[in-house]
Amino acid sequence: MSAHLTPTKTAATRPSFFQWRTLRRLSWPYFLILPTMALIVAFSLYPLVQGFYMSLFKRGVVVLPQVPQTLPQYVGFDNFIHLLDNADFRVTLLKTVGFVVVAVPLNIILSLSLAILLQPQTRLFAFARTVVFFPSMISLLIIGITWRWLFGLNNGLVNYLLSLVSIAPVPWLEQDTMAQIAVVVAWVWWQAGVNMMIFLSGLTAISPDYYEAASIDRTSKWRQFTHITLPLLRPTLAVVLVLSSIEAFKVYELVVSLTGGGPGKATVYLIQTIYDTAFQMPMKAGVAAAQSVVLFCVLMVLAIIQLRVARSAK
Amino acid sequence: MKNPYSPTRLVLLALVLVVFMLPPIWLFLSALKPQAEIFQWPPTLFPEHPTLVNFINTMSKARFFTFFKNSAIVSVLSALLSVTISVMAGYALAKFRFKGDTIFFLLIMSSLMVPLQIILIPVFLVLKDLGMLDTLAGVIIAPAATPTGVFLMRQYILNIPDSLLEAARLEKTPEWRILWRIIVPLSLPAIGTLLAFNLVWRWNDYLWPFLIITNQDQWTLQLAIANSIGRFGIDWPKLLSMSVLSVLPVLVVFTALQRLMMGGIMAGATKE
Amino acid sequence: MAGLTLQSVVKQYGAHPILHGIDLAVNDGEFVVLVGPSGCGKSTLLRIIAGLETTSKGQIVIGDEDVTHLQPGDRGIAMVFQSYALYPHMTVRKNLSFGLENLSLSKQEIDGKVAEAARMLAIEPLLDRLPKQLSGGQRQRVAIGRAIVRDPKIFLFDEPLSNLDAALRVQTRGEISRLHKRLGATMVYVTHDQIEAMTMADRIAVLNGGNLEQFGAPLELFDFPANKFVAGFIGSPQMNFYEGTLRQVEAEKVTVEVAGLGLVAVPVDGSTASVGQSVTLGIRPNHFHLRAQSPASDHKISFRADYSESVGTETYVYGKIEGSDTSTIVHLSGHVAVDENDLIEFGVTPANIHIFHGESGLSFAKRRADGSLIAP
Amino acid sequence: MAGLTLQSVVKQYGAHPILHGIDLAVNDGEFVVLVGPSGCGKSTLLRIIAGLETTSKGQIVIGDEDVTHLQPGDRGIAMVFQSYALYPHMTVRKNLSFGLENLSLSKQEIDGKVAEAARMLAIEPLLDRLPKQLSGGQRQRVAIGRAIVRDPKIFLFDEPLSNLDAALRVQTRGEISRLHKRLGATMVYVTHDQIEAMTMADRIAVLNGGNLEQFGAPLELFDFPANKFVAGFIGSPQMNFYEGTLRQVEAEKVTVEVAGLGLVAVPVDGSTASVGQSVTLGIRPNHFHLRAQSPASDHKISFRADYSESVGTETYVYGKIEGSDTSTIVHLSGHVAVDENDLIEFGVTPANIHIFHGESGLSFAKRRADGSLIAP
Amino acid sequence: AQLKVLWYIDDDAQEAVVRSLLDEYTAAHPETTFDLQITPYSGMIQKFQQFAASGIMPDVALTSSMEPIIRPFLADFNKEIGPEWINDFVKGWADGARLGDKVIAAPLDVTSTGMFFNTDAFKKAGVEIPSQEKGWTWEEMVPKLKQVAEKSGTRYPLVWDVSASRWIVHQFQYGNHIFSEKAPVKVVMDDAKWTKSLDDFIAMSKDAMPPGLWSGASSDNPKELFMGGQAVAYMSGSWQIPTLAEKASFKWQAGPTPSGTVRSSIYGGDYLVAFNTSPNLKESISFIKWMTGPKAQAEFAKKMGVIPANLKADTVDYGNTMASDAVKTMQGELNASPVYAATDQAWPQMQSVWGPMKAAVSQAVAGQITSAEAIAQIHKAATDAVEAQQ
Ligand SMILES: Nc1ncnc2c1ncn2[C@@H]1O[C@H](COP(=O)(O)OP(=O)(O)OP(=O)(O)O)[C@@H](O)[C@H]1O
Ligand SMILES: Nc1ncnc2c1ncn2[C@@H]1O[C@H](COP(=O)(O)OP(=O)(O)OP(=O)(O)O)[C@@H](O)[C@H]1O
Ligand SMILES: [Mg+2]
Ligand SMILES: [Mg+2]
Repeated sequence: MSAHLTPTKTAATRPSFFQWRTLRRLSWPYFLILPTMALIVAFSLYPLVQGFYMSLFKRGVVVLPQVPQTLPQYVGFDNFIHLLDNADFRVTLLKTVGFVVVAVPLNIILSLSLAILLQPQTRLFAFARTVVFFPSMISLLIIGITWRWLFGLNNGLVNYLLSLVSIAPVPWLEQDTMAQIAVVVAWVWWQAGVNMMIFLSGLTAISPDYYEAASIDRTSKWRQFTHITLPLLRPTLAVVLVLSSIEAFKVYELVVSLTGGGPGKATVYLIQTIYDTAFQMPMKAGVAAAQSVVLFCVLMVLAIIQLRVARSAK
Repeated sequence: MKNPYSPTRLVLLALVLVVFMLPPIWLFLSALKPQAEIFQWPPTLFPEHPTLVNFINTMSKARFFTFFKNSAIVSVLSALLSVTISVMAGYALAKFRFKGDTIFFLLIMSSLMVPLQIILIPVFLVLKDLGMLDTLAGVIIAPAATPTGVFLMRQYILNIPDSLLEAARLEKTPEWRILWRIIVPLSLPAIGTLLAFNLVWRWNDYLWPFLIITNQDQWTLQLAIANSIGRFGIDWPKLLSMSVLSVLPVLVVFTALQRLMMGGIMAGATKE
Repeated sequence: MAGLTLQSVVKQYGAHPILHGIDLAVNDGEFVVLVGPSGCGKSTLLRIIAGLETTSKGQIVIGDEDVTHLQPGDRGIAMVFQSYALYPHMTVRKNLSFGLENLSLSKQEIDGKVAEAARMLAIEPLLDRLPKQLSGGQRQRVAIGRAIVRDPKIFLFDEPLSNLDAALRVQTRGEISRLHKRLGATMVYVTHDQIEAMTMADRIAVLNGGNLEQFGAPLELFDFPANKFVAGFIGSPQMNFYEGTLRQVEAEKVTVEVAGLGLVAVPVDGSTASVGQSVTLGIRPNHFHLRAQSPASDHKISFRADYSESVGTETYVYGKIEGSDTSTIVHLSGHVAVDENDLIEFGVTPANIHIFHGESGLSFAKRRADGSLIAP
Repeated sequence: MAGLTLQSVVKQYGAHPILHGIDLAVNDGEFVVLVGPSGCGKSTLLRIIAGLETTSKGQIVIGDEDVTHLQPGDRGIAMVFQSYALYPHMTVRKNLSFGLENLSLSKQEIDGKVAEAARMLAIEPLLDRLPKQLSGGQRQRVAIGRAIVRDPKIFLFDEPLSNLDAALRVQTRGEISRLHKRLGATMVYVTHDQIEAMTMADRIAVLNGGNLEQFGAPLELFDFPANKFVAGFIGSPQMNFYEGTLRQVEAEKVTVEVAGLGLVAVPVDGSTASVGQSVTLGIRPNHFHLRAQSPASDHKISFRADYSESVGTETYVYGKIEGSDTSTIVHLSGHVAVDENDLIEFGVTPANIHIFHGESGLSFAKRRADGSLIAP
Repeated sequence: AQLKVLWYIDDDAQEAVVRSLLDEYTAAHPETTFDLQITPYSGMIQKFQQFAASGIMPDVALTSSMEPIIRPFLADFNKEIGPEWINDFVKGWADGARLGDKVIAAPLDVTSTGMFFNTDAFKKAGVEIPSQEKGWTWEEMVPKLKQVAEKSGTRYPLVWDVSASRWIVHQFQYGNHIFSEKAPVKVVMDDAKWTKSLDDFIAMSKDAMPPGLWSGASSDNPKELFMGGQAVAYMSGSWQIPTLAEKASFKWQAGPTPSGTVRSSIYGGDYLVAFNTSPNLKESISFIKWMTGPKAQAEFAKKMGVIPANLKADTVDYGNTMASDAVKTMQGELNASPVYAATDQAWPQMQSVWGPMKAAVSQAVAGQITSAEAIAQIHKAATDAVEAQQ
């Protein structure tokens, strides 16, 4: 089998523009990713880095060379240290975490239940899926205003309907906890459709064989759900968990139009605090930047946890 | 064998329909009321004196159509741009191994975690340096790169078999032709869905247009809606009718693209 | 253990009938294989037995009990799915015990049953692995194990080997057969693999378009197919068919005229036939013998070879009988060198020739070796 | 058309070597089949030839041209993928013409080439269908058509039939063979199907763990395997192996002692062997003959049957040789009734027995029918 | 040249008024045209900050507060028009336009904060509203309002715009104010007195206002409640007059606004500003001068239903006696107000106190913090603001 080998013309066979073509081939993926990277760097990462840099200064949003008192003063990590002993910020951070911790699981439970409820492939259920998805298509401003109106203590439709069955008006937006609940309700209502869709695709990806095997084994519906559906849905759950947690941490427009942060400051969450600190207080932009750094770190940690979870689920 | 119409299911279904339909319907019906009735006590669910006057007032302003047109231009072009670059980036991340690919991916995903509200001024300065202020181009281009879009496209394109690309390369197909003739048509379900998503996102977006646009000729609908909340009060008839009018096109687009949604992309989204 | 009886089981999806009234009586401890072309309703039938689908009409009796309206879990059956349907997130041990935990058994009893099944299938070292850490054959055994632990009256298998590669298939086939012997359980097994059906079955049920075509021992189906469908379906390569006309009918013999073959006299029961009637004549590829080795009583055939394939131990020759247009496959044992356009002379023993009614496709009855007549 | 030469091709992924220096010279117009166990590097080798992977070392020469550093599209190669890789969104016609449109051909030329390929493969009526509207076999033909239109110097096939069902496989196998004859093109074909390899190849290359074990004509591999690996790999069911010790060595004959078989004298070249050395003795399942039918010169063997499988035309008997612990498979033609624990007497012709060096696994050389010695 | 004019509006009618005035100016001065840019009011601060950060300013802008951040860009009218000109304007509002020895804004219109009453409801209940001269105190008024509400079947006695500047009037009326009336600016709050008044306010909100109205999250809209005939009295300001005149389906009147220890309203309104970055500064100044001149002022005030800022403006006939009377009453409230009703809000430092003030008050009403804490927060915001400006 050591057959004769044909003599080869190694040198002559390389095309003269070999280098150029190789270069072009190698640069192709970079070319593909360039537009996205350029936009993301320009409108997200570069401003973010600037924001990080701002967090080291005592300064306002705007620096005017012609006005000496607007010039930034370098303060090192003072802004961060201040955050630590700023009770207001701590409270806001805790409240935001609280919002996420309550709203996200609720959202997941609701959207998963909806996905299971609306799974059948008939026209009626398809219509219902569209209805559930519909809120996600409306701008948050309108959603907030509508819910605010529905929840009105004295003029809201909800309380009016309750009054018809002689239930005393509920102070949906006038009492701290109730308002926080109202924000959660509106947020969950708005997000449920999107997550339901993701869950639906996750559910349909689970082979019916498992359920049939389980039903032959006499497994109850509930046990099928806890022992088969949930574990097999884990990758989907991880995605939904992280995406909606990030979304929840960033809650802003909805709150502004629904409660305006009230009653008092009961529903002021992180982004609103950052925004108000930066834009409404003099010389506090550095502090606001420090707050955003904290927010970014929290979200980053979340995302990393997600990667871990998703990887271990593989 | 399983009957989807069991009584419990139907009851739950009815509940779901009420909960999810009531607020939009309330919004819609209120828009049909004359101003005095909007805040009447006790409230009426169905208008006692239904009228289209709110809509007529809103639409009779020539400006409204300008805003509508601007919104349409912005959302369509921006969505197209966004989908285009998402497909490109998603393709690169799904099917090529190159130096820095993971870093690029992480950078793109990390921008998901940067709320625009906290970087407004730096972004504004970038926009200014690029000469995008007060132009629709700015509203179209600036928000076009979406990490979600890149992520969805990447997940979807991952499922396209490598062998198709290899077959094409064996046939000496130029790379751009592979992208245009193979990747794009095969990702159509994902592209359709992403397009629908982007249309909705851009259509409903307030912050970007607000940041970029001052000139009223370039306003989008959302700016106009926000503007009906004035210094001393809300112009309710205008707000309601504009809201309803702004939701309608979204509903139409979505219904049209819904078939694509259900099948394609979501599967891609979760296949980790 | 228990037998299984299906009584005129009908299934339709909407207005579309899938099974047209299947009657089938499986004996206690019997290994029955269901075969049939794709879409004929094999899986549906199995799923009806399991209770995963409801019947539209008819009854299912297991042992003495009418289970037609029982839930799957209450029928005392176990099913091995084509995809195995092992729970991917549970260890092998958990997979085996999961079903048992639904019965009110003590932890000890469960462990005992799992250990026993694992020992029987030699999967003890795998008990703490996840399904994805197993090879195809090992998964197969776990799937069977999951069925065994439940001590079912009846095992159902839906193409359990079709995911395995050829070598593993042969091996696992043997294992299932031995398991059947050891457990003595009633088993119903769906496959579309000829060899599986022939080697494993006590009896084979041939389904076609929702009808039961024949139900009998493997060699009976091979030697005495009830009709043209079964004849064509059982045996690989397929039986060669030739259209012909009945020229002469006697009680024990009929004579058929076929293009290329001339007049062929075949020893079958001619009582249902009439002269002039069109019939189909069938010869299995392995019933062609080289003329040199065939007895003089054989019917003589001249064959024009097209090409051949040789696998060392056997040779397939493709071509046509001279004077006929029908493609013919001949299967010879050993390596035989054949070139394109070679003319080969074969002999076929008349007793090996099958005749079918042209219209109904029913077989003309043959006699068994013991002289009894086989009614189609 | 052109030959293909691989010169000490090495491939490693990272530090992990996959191919250890493959030398292979394929003649112009030859049909070469690559076989080997899963993961041995068949696909990798094919993809290296196609240019879809780079070599770590070594050269690839097509015709007279070193193509090692050329892009896939520039090598003049066509590849048929296991999955066919038909563009699912294009009609068959478009699939065929897509690659041609990259060359600067006129519309007419393209249409002509497509029409010709379609005619050759009899897929003309399918030209306007989408791949999903085709059956498996039709898709296969379109995939081949896509290769043909480009008039490549070399065709590469990566397990092209493994997705088809058995019947279609047989048919398509024949079609590819005939196509090869008609086009006279050089073809390299990867499969793990024995029968495909044996029936289609001019020469077979057996790969194992990244090494080329043997490269030769099918029957040569079958009759004169170079080593124990090839002997075991080629032929189905697998050759039976027995451990033994060399007791006597002559120039043209050696005698081996094997448990259960006693002393076996085998006519092979003993020049490289020494008495007392451990060897492996191999007998193919089909080389056992019922004693009644075997000549007196055969080596006599008593066999205890375990169980048997009969497929109508042939019978496999599983069991052990009396006095030996090694499982043995015997392949008999025709239907033979065997019961558990039956004792069967077989004879094996000494010339059909293979002997391998215990350590290296290399074959003891045999003589061909013409008397020439086969060097392993 | 074309001037870029940044404006905010409350409804479409106002936009039309502005446009017609601009057109009028262009008709008279053909070389000057306008590019009117409307911005949602809630976004004005952010817009100005963007502009300041990037240095691109419009030529002319409407503002109610002259955000500190834009002040460095504002043209000095003293330099452009001369120091006398500003004396033509309502003093309390004109003082707000001064920054040191500069005048950085031109008063456009003045608003006054005060009380509206549903006179139909009073009539129905048979309760008299005292005359403007006589007036009444909070302690006198609230029980009357409740009585009217009860007798006339009106849902609420009192509604009150949820706004810091409407709230602080109540403090003003008890002599409380934040900043010194004269430079240098100092915080002069007497926290104990402030707290006492805040307590009174909270009690009143519980007693007479719709539940939850002032806790800051209420969806209830005081204006809509009053317009819908659901409230007897409405604490708001003169800018409501045109809408009331046009749309109210009942008889109403402005004032008398109740007093505490003193009578007070608060100066409010809008300014026009020009930017020294503008290449068309001269044209911009001429336009502003015209716009705030007697003739345009009268026209603007009439159409917008506001009080002219220019003292020389002709008497405005609002075309409706109820409206004309109301404007007069509201103007009277301003005239009767103490000096700090003008100065407090005129200090630039006040701009960063409004936000914390509203939050603190609504938190106090919501019971999240005590009144004393709320006042301390306001005090701190004021002190911080003073420091930040140094
Ligand atoms: N849920 C269903 N609704 C309508 N028709 C169905 C349904 N399930 C199966 N069928 C139809 O019933 C027929 C029998 O299906 P079945 O799965 O039993 O075939 P099979 O014999 O198992 O085929 P295969 O060998 O391909 O598995 C097919 O024609 C199929 O299309
Ligand atoms: N991209 C890769 N990175 C690392 N190892 C690889 C890669 N691709 C293949 N391998 C390894 O190379 C070896 C040869 O793979 P190859 O696909 O060539 O096997 P094969 O002979 O075609 O097997 P099969 O018959 O299963 O298709 C395998 O062990 C495989 O794990
Ligand atoms: Mg089936
Ligand atoms: Mg391979």
